[in-house]
Amino acid sequence: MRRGKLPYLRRVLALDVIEDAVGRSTEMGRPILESYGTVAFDQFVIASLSTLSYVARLAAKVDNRVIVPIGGNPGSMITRPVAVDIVKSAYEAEGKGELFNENDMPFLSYEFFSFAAGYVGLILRERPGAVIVGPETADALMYVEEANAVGALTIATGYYIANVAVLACAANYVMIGEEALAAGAYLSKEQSRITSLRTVDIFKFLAIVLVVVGVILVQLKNNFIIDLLSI
Amino acid sequence: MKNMVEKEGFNLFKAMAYIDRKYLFLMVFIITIGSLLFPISIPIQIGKNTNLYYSYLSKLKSTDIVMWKGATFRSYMEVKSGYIATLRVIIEKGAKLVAMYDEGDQQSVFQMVMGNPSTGASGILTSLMEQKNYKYWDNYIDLGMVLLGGEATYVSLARNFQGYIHNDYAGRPIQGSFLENVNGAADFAMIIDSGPLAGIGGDFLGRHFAMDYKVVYLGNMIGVGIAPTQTYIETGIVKGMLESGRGGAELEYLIGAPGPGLAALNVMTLGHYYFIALIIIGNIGYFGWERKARREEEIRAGGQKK
Amino acid sequence: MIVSTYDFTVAIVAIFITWSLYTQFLGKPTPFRSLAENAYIGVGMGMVTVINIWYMWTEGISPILRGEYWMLLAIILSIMMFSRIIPKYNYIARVPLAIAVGTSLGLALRTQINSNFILQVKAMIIPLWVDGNLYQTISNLTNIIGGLLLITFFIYTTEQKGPLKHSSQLGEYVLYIGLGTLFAQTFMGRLSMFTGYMQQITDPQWKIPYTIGIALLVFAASIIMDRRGLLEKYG
Amino acid sequence: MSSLFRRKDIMITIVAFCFGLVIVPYFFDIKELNTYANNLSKIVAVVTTSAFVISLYAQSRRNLIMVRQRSKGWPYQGFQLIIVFLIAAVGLILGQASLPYKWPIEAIQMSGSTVFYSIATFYMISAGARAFRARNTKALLFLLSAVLVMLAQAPMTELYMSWPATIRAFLGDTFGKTATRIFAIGLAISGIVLGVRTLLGKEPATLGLQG
Repeated sequence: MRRGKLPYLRRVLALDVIEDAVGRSTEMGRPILESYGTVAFDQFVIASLSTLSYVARLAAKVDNRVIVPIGGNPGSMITRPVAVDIVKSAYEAEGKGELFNENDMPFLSYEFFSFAAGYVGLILRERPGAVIVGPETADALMYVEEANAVGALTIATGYYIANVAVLACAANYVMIGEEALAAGAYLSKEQSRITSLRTVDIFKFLAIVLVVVGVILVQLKNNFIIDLLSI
Repeated sequence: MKNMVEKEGFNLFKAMAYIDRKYLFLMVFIITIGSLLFPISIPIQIGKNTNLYYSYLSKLKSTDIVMWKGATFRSYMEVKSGYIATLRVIIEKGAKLVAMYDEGDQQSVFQMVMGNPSTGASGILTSLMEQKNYKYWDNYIDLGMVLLGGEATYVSLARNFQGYIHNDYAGRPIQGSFLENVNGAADFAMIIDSGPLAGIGGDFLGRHFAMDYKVVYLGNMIGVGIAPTQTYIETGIVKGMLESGRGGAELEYLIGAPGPGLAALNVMTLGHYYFIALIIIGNIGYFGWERKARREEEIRAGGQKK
Repeated sequence: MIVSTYDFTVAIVAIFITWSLYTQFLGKPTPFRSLAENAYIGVGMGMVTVINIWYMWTEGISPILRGEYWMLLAIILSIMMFSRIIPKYNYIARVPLAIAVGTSLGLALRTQINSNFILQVKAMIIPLWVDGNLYQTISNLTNIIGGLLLITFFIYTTEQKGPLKHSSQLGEYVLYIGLGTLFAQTFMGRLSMFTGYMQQITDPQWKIPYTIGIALLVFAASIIMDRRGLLEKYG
Repeated sequence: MSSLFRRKDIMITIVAFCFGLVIVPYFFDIKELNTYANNLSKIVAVVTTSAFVISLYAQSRRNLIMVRQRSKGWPYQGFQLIIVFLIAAVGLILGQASLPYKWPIEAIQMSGSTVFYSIATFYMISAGARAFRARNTKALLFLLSAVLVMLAQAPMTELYMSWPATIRAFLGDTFGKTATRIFAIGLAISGIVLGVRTLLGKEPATLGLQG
């Protein structure tokens, strides 16, 4: 079991949507714009970097550009070299190393507001055909709306639940929380990351069992599960 | 798609489906400023969470120490009715107050309401404070920006207050004040947190104060924080909350002290109705025209349907 | 009412910054917006600098002056952190990073499991039937069933077929009804903030003519510059 | 020396040691250990704060380069740079309670950040008018619950009908809360799993061991 059989992992719809978006923007002759979040490595940034790698490979296949605005938080300083490396090797893996241009991954600012302003500026100037917004906070809505104004398809990552609600309305497709993680793990094909997703799911099954048994016991005036969880 | 729109003549449904956003935005300004200039007062129903919040707040005694986590100016703009009304209750009860901040403008906001003890500038509640003889140092202390440094700071504060806090914001040592006997989280009667997002890392107070030491934790929440806080109320970490500007208006109504919240009620009404109207217009446009147009476009594109 | 010079100048500059930033809605960068934006960023960064230096002084250096010499470690680690500036030596920053990661993990892990898993599961274990309270009964039933269905929607490592497929479909509906509620709450919050700010710049009464006047000036100037094609040059 | 820093096992040991030092006092009451854990928390708080120096340096450098190359909008960048250091000097020399320091914050920083966030109100309205369409079942449910709750949130509604308030309370108490809770459970556990993976050395990126 250590090596060999990977646990099952559902291919999420987001990947098809991303593939479509890349294809459509290439048809329109426009670049793709994708961001992967602002903070230092957390589970979302790691997953978004896998998605970025996938998008870069798809784009390299059809000779398209990927523009990656970076910044927004001092943590982005840690993530930037990794991101540049990922996009570069994606282009090289498709044999299109010469298409990679580091100027397409501009470092806008550490300051959140000027990062947001720079991001919007990029959207207006480059007029991408697809904008894939990473785990951003309140600014995500702004990018999605401006992207829509230039006629781009929008795919956004819902980072916290109120954000998901707003993006579910505004964006063409929203990856709801863990969907982004599942997409990232699916693309990375790393056993350990799929296993961690599996671990999370085991906790969820555990929650289901606890709730079902607990509710039945509560109905029978038995507080065993509640007491168990109160330790 | 846009080209196709231009080719046809005027179509009411089409106009309803695509309204230029500049006009939408202009209307927002007109509605807001217009109704602020001509306010009308209407009664308001008190929600469950506001009642819970007030039930804890009204039990404060003059010996209780309340920890006040400040709001940034942008959060304050959203929850100022609750911010002011809560401080009003605390002053009236004579409870002790300790203000702490984690962002740069939170102190200015606090002083906007409570006055500036260094310069003597007055704030919104100065007259009430004079009336109740509520004074800096005797009744409330401003510790300044002591909440920087993330989760580690909150843990230090909760477990070893005296080892962490030595003086107030202006450098005056806390010896001899009511903070002298505070050793950790357990010595606080209540925490009031204004405008944060419980659940996205902002829940340090909940986890290290309320959960570990059972301090009563109340939230004066911004809109984005309402639902996460609701789950924390259910689990007993948070005891009550004010739901954004509306919750603040309810508290103002409950304590009989009209303020910015009640003055904004007609903007809230018109703003919501305006948005609902836009959604309905958009859907009429969608079913009257946009859906057909999309279908035609799909058929033209080769009948592919996702 | 007498207004102090301080309050008056603060109000006027704030109103100018406000309308300059709102010229974003014209869809083009205007010189007003660029000026206000850079002033805002500059002040914000200056403020963060002051706060952080002050914090490092009071929490890092004054303890050493008081005789708590173990805080020297904090200073050394901070200096190691600065090595990130020089690419050649940025590996030195790994040590403070490792210490920070390990410590924050230790601080967060125990309480995270408790507040976001155990207590949340416990809160879902509620009676299905509350005698004499129909509202509570319906609400409890919705919470338990809705919660269970929604969990199945978020399961990714089990193939979605048979009952799981249907439950995850229903779970998605639960999610979207919930999202609608959250959307409305968020809108209320944003609208309250905007209203609160509009109150701030129109209250007290003496601010109203300045608010409206400066708005007209800024927007008129931006539109005239746009007509003359000056925005490209100065925006 | 540098090879020591590059070794993953050493870094993981440091992480695990700090982790243990902080978490053990929760379960066993050892006074000395508790003191060490508290001191470590304070050190980490200072170290975390010190990271701002890096961003200040990098941002200033970037602005300076833009000014030197006279790239588009360079006067604004120069203006920004001057303001940063001016405010910092004023704040550090005159103190945070001084009026010359508080003035720019109250006039510029506070209004600027509020306007930036309030722009989201406008975008929410334009997104709602443009994209809130009952395209399919889930979009219809989404739209209906949003409209009903917004109807109830408008204070005027209560004067004429009482049912929207009940629906709003019900939706907030059931669907809204459940969605938030399940979402939070998933995120918390995946965060914890990432933490455990870091402890086991399976996530070198979080420790800056890549790049």
